[in-house]
Amino acid sequence: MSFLGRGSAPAGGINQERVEMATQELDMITDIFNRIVSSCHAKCISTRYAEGDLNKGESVCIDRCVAKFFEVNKKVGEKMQAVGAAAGSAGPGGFSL
Amino acid sequence: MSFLGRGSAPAGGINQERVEMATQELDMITDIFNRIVSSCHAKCISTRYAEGDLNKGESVCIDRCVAKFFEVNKKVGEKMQAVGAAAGSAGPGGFSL
Amino acid sequence: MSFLGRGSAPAGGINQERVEMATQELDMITDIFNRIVSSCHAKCISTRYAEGDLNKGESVCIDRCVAKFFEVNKKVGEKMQAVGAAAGSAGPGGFSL
Amino acid sequence: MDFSAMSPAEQAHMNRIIERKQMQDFMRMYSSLVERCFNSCCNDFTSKALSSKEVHFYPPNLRDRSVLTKPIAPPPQEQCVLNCTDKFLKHSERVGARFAEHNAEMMGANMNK
Amino acid sequence: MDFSAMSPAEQAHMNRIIERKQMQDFMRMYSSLVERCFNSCCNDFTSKALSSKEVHFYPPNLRDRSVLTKPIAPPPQEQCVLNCTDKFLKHSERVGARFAEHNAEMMGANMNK
Amino acid sequence: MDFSAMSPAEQAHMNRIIERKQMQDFMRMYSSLVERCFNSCCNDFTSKALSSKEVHFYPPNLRDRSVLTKPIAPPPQEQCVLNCTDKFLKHSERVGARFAEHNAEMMGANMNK
Repeated sequence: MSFLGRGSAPAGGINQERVEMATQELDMITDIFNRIVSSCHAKCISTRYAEGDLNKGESVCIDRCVAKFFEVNKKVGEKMQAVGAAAGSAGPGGFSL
Repeated sequence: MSFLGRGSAPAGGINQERVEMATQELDMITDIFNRIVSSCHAKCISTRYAEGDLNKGESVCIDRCVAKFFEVNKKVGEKMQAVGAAAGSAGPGGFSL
Repeated sequence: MSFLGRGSAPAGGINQERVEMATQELDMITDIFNRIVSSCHAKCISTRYAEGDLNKGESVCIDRCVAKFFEVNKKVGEKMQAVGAAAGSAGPGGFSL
Repeated sequence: MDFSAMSPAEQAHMNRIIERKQMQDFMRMYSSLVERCFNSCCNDFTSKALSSKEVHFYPPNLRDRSVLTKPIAPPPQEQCVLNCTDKFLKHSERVGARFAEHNAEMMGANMNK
Repeated sequence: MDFSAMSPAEQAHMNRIIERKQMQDFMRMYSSLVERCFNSCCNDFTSKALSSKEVHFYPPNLRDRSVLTKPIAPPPQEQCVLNCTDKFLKHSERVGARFAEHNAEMMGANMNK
Repeated sequence: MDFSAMSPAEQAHMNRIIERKQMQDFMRMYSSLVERCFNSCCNDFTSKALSSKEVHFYPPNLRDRSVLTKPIAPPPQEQCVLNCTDKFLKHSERVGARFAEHNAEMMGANMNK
């Protein structure tokens, strides 16, 4: 998941491309995190809200849920690399100048 | 859907407004595309995932679904123009300086 | 909800930080507004769409729904201040340089 | 929102930002509206013709001659989309009005502290 | 994330970006939390008073004198919102902890390749 | 989209913007795909082992010797994720093809006005 680490930065200035890539990686991680929070909330947390603490079942469920999400993330990534699904092929297309 | 084409660009420089409009049009198209993908997935694709290929029924459904979405898009656009629904009227308001 | 009003602006120039805060406040308000529109639509508007006007029941429901959303907004805000939930604690973490 | 503490240059800058955001918000609202009405009104993708429902709409009883004088109503699916759009705009407007009131109230409460 | 390959200037710049993003994320989290608890806890918009449920909350059995000494509990809808908020924050924190562990593990695995 | 009215400098600038957006869109598509397949395929978090379903997958009838020559299929949950990914990509591609057709048609219709 790391896009960094190619070439070293100039001593003083800012390599715009490098910063952009790091920002995109940050966005990606945040996006994934938010989706895990939301999915695992839907799967694990009872919406009766009889109390404010996580009970034992909910806590165990969250742990498994996060682990499983990472597994699925890995599987999907591998599958997509195998298919060679390029970014362009899945987009609306027609954006060439 | 085209916001471009008013006035010609200066030979060398960048007309910031023109670029901004093209970017917004791009965002709009991408947004619509993503909504079609998501809506037609919900309407056409069985979530049993017994196989990885689209079957005949799913393929036909997708074609109709996309066509229908464009129709609805057109209808909503016409209706909104008829109503004269301005951007401001639907917003939270109170943003005047 | 106001982040403004600390220090006065320089006569001519632009205080970048001040503008950024106002923009974030604007984003926040827009985000909340859109969520109210969506939640209250789900709770109050029948999706049969037999007519284009809001009927009496729907109108009353919308008014109560918006009022209730503001109440919940206030309660959640107070609770979060009480818990002292910092921004960082709920994020994916690991972003330190 | 209160921008009165801002310098004129800042206010002008904010105005441009607000304008751009309103355009974006409008577009997002528009496409979400299309999606919403599509999802509520269009459900049948198994029939042969795209608008098969339209056929059932034209009056089945030809003895009822009054239909000849009435303007022909749009097919139900289309009518659903029109009503959905109409209703959403009115809903959105009403929420906007209530929102502004509550927001003003809240601001007033903050001022008095 | 690993920013060690960056120059000090770049790191400083990234820090500003991260700060701004955290503010944005916090706000988005906040409004999504309000929406979530609103949707889970508030369902009755047909009754006359906004908090009609509150009435039923005060103990129906007046022979039970212990209620007089207990602190008065908030109405159920309000309690639901408080619990929902509380639970979401704890949920979010737990997910964050697990996320960090798995992420670190994944980074380690990538390093060893 | 038609960028022909733009100057070369503007076109170059747009190209950079488009490139960045495509990267962002790809990432959003990727994480939404993971979320989608996770939600469709993973439902059982109450069992002890994470992949308890795997056990049932290996053929229960050992008299059926053909299983020894067949490649061992992945466990059902994993297969579900693979099929889900596969299907989504094909779905997305097909929508993209239809979208481009309808879009071109719409553009043509606008031109003729």
